[in-house]
Amino acid sequence: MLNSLTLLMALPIIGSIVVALLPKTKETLAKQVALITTLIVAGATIAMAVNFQRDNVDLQFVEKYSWIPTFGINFAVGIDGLALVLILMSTVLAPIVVLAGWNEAHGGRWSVKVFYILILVLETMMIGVFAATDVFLFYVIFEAMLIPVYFLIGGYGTGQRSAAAVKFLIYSLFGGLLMLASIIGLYVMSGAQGGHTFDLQALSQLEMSSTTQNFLFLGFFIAFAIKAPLWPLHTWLPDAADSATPGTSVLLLGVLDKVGTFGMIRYCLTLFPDASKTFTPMILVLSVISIVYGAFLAIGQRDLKRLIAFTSISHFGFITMGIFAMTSQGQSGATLYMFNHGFSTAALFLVGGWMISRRGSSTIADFGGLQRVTPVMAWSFFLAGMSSLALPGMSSFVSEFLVLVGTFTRYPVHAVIATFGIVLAALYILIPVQKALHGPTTAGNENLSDLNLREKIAIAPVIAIIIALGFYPSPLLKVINPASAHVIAQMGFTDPAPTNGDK
Amino acid sequence: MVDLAISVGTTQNPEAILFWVLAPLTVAAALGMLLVKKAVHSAILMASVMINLAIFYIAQNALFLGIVQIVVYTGAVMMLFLFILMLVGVDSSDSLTETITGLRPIAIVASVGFGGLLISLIGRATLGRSAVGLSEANMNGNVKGLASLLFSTYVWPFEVVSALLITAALGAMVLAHHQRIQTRPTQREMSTARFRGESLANAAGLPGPGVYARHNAVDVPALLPDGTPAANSINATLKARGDMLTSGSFELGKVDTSAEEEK
Amino acid sequence: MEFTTPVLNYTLLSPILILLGAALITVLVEAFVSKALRPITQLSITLGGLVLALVQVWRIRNEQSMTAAMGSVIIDGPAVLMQASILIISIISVFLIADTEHFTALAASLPGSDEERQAVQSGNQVTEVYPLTLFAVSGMLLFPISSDLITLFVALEMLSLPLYLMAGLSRRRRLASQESALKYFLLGAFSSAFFLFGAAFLYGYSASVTFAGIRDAVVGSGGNDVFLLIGISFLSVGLLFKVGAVPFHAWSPDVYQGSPTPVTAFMAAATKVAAFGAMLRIYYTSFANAQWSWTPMLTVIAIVTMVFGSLVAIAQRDVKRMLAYSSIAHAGFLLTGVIALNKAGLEASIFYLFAYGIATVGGFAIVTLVRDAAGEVTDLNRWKGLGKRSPWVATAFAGFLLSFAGIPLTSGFIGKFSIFSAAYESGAKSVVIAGVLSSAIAAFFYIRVIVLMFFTDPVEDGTSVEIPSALTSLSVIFAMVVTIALGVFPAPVLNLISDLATFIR
Amino acid sequence: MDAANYLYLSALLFTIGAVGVVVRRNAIVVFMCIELMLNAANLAFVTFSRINGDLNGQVVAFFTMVVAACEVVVGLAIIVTIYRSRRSASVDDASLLKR
Amino acid sequence: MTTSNSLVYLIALPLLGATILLLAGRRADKWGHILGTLMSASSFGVGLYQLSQMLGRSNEARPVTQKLFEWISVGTFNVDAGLLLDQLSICFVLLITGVGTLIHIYSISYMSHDHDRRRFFAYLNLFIAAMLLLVLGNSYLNLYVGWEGVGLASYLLIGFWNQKPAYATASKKAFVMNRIGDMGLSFAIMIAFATIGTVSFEGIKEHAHHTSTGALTAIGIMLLVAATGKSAQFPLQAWLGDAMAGPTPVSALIHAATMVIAGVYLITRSNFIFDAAPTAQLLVVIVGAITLLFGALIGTAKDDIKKALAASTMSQIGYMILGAGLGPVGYAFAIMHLLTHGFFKAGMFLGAGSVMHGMNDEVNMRKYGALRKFMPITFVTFGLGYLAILGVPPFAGFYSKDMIIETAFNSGGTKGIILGVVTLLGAGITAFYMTRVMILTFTGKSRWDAEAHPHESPILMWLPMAILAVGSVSSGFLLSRGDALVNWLAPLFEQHGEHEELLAPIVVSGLALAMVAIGVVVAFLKYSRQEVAAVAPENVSVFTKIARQDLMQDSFNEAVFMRPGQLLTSALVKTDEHVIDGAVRGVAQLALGSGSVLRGVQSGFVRSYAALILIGAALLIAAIWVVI
Repeated sequence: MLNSLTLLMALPIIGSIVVALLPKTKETLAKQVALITTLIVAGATIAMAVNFQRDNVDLQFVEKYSWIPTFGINFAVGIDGLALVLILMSTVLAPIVVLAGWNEAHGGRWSVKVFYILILVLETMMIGVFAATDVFLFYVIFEAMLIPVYFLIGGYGTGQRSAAAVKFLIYSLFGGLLMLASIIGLYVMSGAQGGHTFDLQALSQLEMSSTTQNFLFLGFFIAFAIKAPLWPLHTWLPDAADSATPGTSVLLLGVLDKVGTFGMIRYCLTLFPDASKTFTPMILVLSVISIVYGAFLAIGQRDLKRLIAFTSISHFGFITMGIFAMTSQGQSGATLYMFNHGFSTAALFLVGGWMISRRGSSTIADFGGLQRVTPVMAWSFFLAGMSSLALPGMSSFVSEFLVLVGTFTRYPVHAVIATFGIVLAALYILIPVQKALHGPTTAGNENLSDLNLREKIAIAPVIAIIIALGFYPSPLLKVINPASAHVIAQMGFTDPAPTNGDK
Repeated sequence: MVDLAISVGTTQNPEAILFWVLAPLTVAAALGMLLVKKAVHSAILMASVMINLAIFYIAQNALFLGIVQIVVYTGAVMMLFLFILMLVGVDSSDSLTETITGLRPIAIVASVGFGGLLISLIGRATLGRSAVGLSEANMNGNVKGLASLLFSTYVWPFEVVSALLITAALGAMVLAHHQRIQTRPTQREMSTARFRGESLANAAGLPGPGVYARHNAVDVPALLPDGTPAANSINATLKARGDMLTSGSFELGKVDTSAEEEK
Repeated sequence: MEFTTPVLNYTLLSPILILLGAALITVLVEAFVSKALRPITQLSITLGGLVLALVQVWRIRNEQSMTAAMGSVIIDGPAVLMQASILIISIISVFLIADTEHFTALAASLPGSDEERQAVQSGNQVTEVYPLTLFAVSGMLLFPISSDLITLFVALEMLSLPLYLMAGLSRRRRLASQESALKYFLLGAFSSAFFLFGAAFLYGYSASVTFAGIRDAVVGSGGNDVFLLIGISFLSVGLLFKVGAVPFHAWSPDVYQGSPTPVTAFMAAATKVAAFGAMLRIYYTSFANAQWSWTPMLTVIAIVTMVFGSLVAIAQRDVKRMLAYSSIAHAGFLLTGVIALNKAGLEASIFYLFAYGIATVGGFAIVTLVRDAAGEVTDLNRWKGLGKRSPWVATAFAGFLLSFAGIPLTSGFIGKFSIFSAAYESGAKSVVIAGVLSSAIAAFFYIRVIVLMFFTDPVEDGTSVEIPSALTSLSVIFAMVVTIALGVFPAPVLNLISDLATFIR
Repeated sequence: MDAANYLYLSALLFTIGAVGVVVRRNAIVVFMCIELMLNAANLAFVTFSRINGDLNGQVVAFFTMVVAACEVVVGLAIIVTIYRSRRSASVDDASLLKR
Repeated sequence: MTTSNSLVYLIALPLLGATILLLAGRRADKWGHILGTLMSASSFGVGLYQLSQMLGRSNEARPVTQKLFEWISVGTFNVDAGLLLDQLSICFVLLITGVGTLIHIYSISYMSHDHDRRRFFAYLNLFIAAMLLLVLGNSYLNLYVGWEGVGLASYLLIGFWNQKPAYATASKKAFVMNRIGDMGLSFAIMIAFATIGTVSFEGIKEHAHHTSTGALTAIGIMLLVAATGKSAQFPLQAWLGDAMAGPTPVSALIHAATMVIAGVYLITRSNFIFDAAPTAQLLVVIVGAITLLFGALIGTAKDDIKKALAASTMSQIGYMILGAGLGPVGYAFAIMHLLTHGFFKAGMFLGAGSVMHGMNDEVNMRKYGALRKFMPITFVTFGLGYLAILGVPPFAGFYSKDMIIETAFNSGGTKGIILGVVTLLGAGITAFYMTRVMILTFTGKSRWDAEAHPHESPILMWLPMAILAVGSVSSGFLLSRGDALVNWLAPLFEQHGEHEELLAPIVVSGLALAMVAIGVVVAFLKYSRQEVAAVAPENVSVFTKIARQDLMQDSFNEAVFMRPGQLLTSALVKTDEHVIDGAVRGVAQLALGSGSVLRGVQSGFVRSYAALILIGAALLIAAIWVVI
């Protein structure tokens, strides 16, 4: 049985080397190799998930190799429930993205081969970034991930792709550099308190003055808030999503941005519990603003891709709010939300991408009456939309509701305002649904073809997962709960007891 | 200030007089360097500053340096400067109006600030030890003292300086030496070139100094005292070949002087 | 005063002596070997000398902690590391210098004259660059190991003079090249006057010209510190000029742009190592106890330097100028290593210098490859679409740029990380913050170039990429390998540095 | 007689030299001003040598002269070269490279 | 409490039907409608079986539960996917599946010409499943799933013909307004969890008595908000009229008989909360009272037969809500009216559908007239429903509505009088507009368009109408005989003390009948004696105009919510582009700009470089000067 995270990380790299060795003309073969590799990785991850001990809050599958001993840096990996769920999401999404975007690489700046090399390299980093337990290793991957994405957007995107890629990169680098400053601070402090180390566990034991803690926290948090993205650091996302190919967008919003929220839990909360408490009010306000603001902006978009991007901003607001609500429901809900958002955004982007590539336009107004012309595609989009607006029975409902409930028990006002987001969600989904799928079939849409078998195969598991987890999220929650409870307990919080209205 | 005050025994008063006479002169010469238009005047003023400095060195028990200053600096280096000035054009004069906007006020403020602050700082310095004077160090003579330092303690930099000198020589050569690109033509080749060339105008070379003539060519007849060409002054072969020029254009009064005026 | 017979300890000086010997041989070659044979002879001797010197440096690495040449130089761990770095950088720079396309055929000829044309046609070469390089390298080797002001000054001039000359030897745009030589020379001489004036005051303050003597005076001086501070300030002007720190940086963009690109590579990389080596030594040993006085000064200069360099680089349109400003910014980052004043800072600085130097040579090597009929093309607008036309060259350049930007998995990142953490450790948090922010600004223009190369369509204007000569390829590949290797597995080098990097005082 | 006076003089000459570099346009004059600065430094060395009572300062001054001589050679060679190319020895004319 | 394993089939069968029909696609076109109907019918069968089981048990043992699986469990938030079938829910189950099955049958014929009939049946099955989940869920969160599920089904069905933009808009409007209500339900659940620590009916009921009134009031009000959304009550009523865009069977099933009464179910189900929260209860009553008048008034002005019926539905549900708001004494009557209303209103909607079927889908009553002769069965079944809604004895409405009016009068004090008057007034207006519908549709002269060829509907359509008509006639009598329903439901509600009777039942009935008579007469005078214009006259009173526009509800929403919302949206879009992204770009521009400015330092003149060095040195000296 394959139970090594390092091996898991190595698999896509091996795949990418194979792809690299193929001749340029064998495009289909490159695609097939990429698909098979990602499928193997997904299978291996599922196998690991099966072997994961759910009730054990310690890190599992721990591996540690000395990397740069001078600085006390190790190649250290290990996962808890939180990381497992996110790795699972990433590796399951990867083959779907490859299959769904079978022809995405054509029309790019470079050959098809390069596209798949980038995707596979990115997959390795996606696993690594969630698995890293060494802060330095995390940072390295966190930053290095930008490069393949940058080339994926800039090389294979559409429209203002290079500008969007640059914006994305600069934004992220800026955040990353602030985080670097904080990491340096941690490193130096660890040196003063018993030897340089980047071990997450050891760093979380550091004694820090509250001022120091606040500053270091901000370094991390801003980086993650850019990544997540939290209002008002979000403006790179719509541009990036607008320009990227659908598959890239899925990986970008579905996986990469999760690094931000994942980082908030894994790094901000663990390393700086006191500072996290200090900044919680501010962060919650920003989250609520993100939720409402993202929703309003989504409503106001004319472009399908931008719309989806703004819905994600709203959703990330929920996730952040859940994380900082400091209740087990909020925490578990947020983690589950990360997973679910991955799939619902994937569904939206992939189907949206197919619609756009068929129609040749991403302006919502250019579509019309697709339900009559391409029923399967329309249904897929509709279901994806329903998932996005957190319809009960869809997976995102469970997570969104958990976040709201969890937040409400401690911060009722925030939760109440955030709940208004669900009305706005109905609007931002139903408006494009109406414009694109309903109404008479408008000119230019009459001859669109419906999803082909490949596309159906790609989208089916996504929708299946969305619905299945909507009704039966327990398997995931059982993995997430111990990890969330652990975080909450580490922070010194307990869930608020029922007040009985203080009677 | 107090700490810096040193007594150098009997020479105190003469040195003071020397200083107060020469220092203003030095400063004036230095300022003059800045203010005179002609570069060559600057150079002269520079030389005078250097000589003054040499005197100060000697006054401060640095006899060897004083001599070297005059021999090497004033003698060699300044001569090099003058030499280059000659090369570049001894007449060349600088306009002292400033052309770079804003530079002059900046320069004045910066330099006044710089100099003023520096001098006032020196004034505020204390050394924490009394000045020693060189009488002990120069016990065996200034030159000997220097030599023993130079050839023992500082022998390594002294050796290395030789590399510097080679560099300088090499550099001057790289930039100034016109290497011969083609092999030097032999006498035979030069001669062939003279006569087989397109024109024979220069075949005989230019007329010697003091000769009133613009051509000294074998194909131009000589002029008789009355100004008429002497036909038999031309080689008969040339005449036969038809290479002879008519001498009419060389007669007096018809000389084209435009080339002369151009100079 | 009794005359003591000097003991020079030639083993420790051998790297420099080998180079000086090689230099003398090359000078003789100039005189006695036929023109046709000169280039290859000179190249062999130069490379041979450099490699031999490198071997010698390696051999004396464990004979460290010794002074040599009557105390004029100190050979300790950092000295060995700096010398090795300089030699490695020099070797790959010489690979570039070997490409005759960059140097004027006849320096004495007037630009555009018949003489020049003839010289070009006859295949004449200024092979004098080899001895000049060797002299410069020996000066650079001497600079960071000097332990008294005299040797330091001599070394400073020894490394500068050949560079002044080499700056003016460009084959194309000779007027600009000569101008850069003039500027470099005038400003260099100007700054060395400051250096010397500072040295005078240090001598006045400490009654000694040795670093040890100055250090003793700093530790236990009776008077006030006026002379010390004047000395430190003016000496710093000279040193900061060499490293290109604001406001003493102004020469570097012009000189980098005007010089023949191999020379630019050589001086950008090697001079920085040498100058910072000397700076580190003098600040870490002599001035360490007067830290209070110079830390604020250097902090301000470091911050201004990084921010200025990064900001102005954004506005550049010429790749060499951009790299020049980037090197100014890097000087700022490197200054944080001086400010750190701890062992970590020293180690980090050495690592950074080496990593940066190698990447710089690599970067300029790429610049030499992008040409049109009139020579190198340095206008960034004409680099558009390079990634399309020559993906490997563009990728390599992107790699060097990413290293400059400090992206993880490149040597630049490890360097930045280690140098900032050292500075943070010493409490210089403001520098770290400024460093991080200006890194973000800097990232902007590195990325812009990458965008230009990869995401912009090529303009058909005859710009092409020269098929690199074997030597140029070698230096690019070497630089790339080192840049990546130091980014991914820096441990061996870091360990070596950590073992060796302690100044003896 | 106060040795400090020499230092004042030295500082003054150094400043004048520095100003000369900034205000004069003829490259040779500029270079002479730099020489003036070096001489000022030498004066300081000699003075300090006297104050400190050892000859090291004088040795430095001696080295300075040698080095300055080398520098003059190189410098003047460069100036001559540029003069030949441009027929001008003004440093302001050499401003192709900027911004 | 009894457990059972078979409850899930109630939901699973129609859900299975929906899934099969949706996934099978066109392949199922041939038999899809049959499968759908069968699934609904078998669910009805399961319901009947459950009823028979329930009847066989004692009061206490009648509620049946089934835990399916652990749904969400985080910390103390534990929600099982669990079902609860008790005396209350069985009423709904039978109504939903029963009426639902009839409407399936009706639709087989009604939709026979529609290309997408299979899809229609899939939606219907989906709706049945969701609605059953709504009434069977054993916790508010389970209910919420059904609650939104019916919203989705309603959205799909209203927009079944969404190729018409107006219909698509109507469906969207319904969904969004429902979501506003759903938000209330979310709040209620959150408050319940925060204060009581559980969201199951059982748990909350257990803890309700030691929970503060404030908390319960808050929960109650939020539940009311939810109810107003789903049941089209004031102020979230505006969607119902537009929802008539859906095929008529949909209107009958969802927007008359079942979904819209979910609000009544919710309030009744939450009796333990409302009983302990008088303020919330009062609000319920007020909402009900306002809506019943509101709906009735709108009904008087509508010329679209379905919209008139929809307004009537709104009004009737107002009665139910009002009844439910009256506390324990009113719950049973509310449920009774709900059931009877389910019969007669569904019947009338189907009748309307039948009329439209015969009239080329014409909905304007002004273009009907004299249809009695052409559609006798429809006329009879519709007429019976008409009599039932009017509350003419002994038809169903008489029993249920009069009980509510009576209870209203008897609720005590001024409140009682006001409510009584309102309900009476409502009854009168109801009589007026229903009579108007009857007259315009079935009597008088024909005002058809030329191409209309009215004919009676096929048996598959009229049979369900007939069955419902039977229900309209008899259900009231059956349910109230010996207080059958009241006693059946009694174990679920807190028992209440006797109220003083303000008016005797017979007086109330008399008053009600009088009001009805007045309404009928007025309508008769107005529409039967005069010629009815085929085109709605424009020179009508302001009041009529307002009523035609649904009492300005859309204008109000537009002015207060939509316009400002749109303005806010576009303002935010601009803000994002110019202010937030502008700031980001500004920073980039600043860097670029300062770079260009600082470039100026590099003037190219060596002297200025030297000056720079000199300045730098001067600054250093100055710094020393300051330090020393």
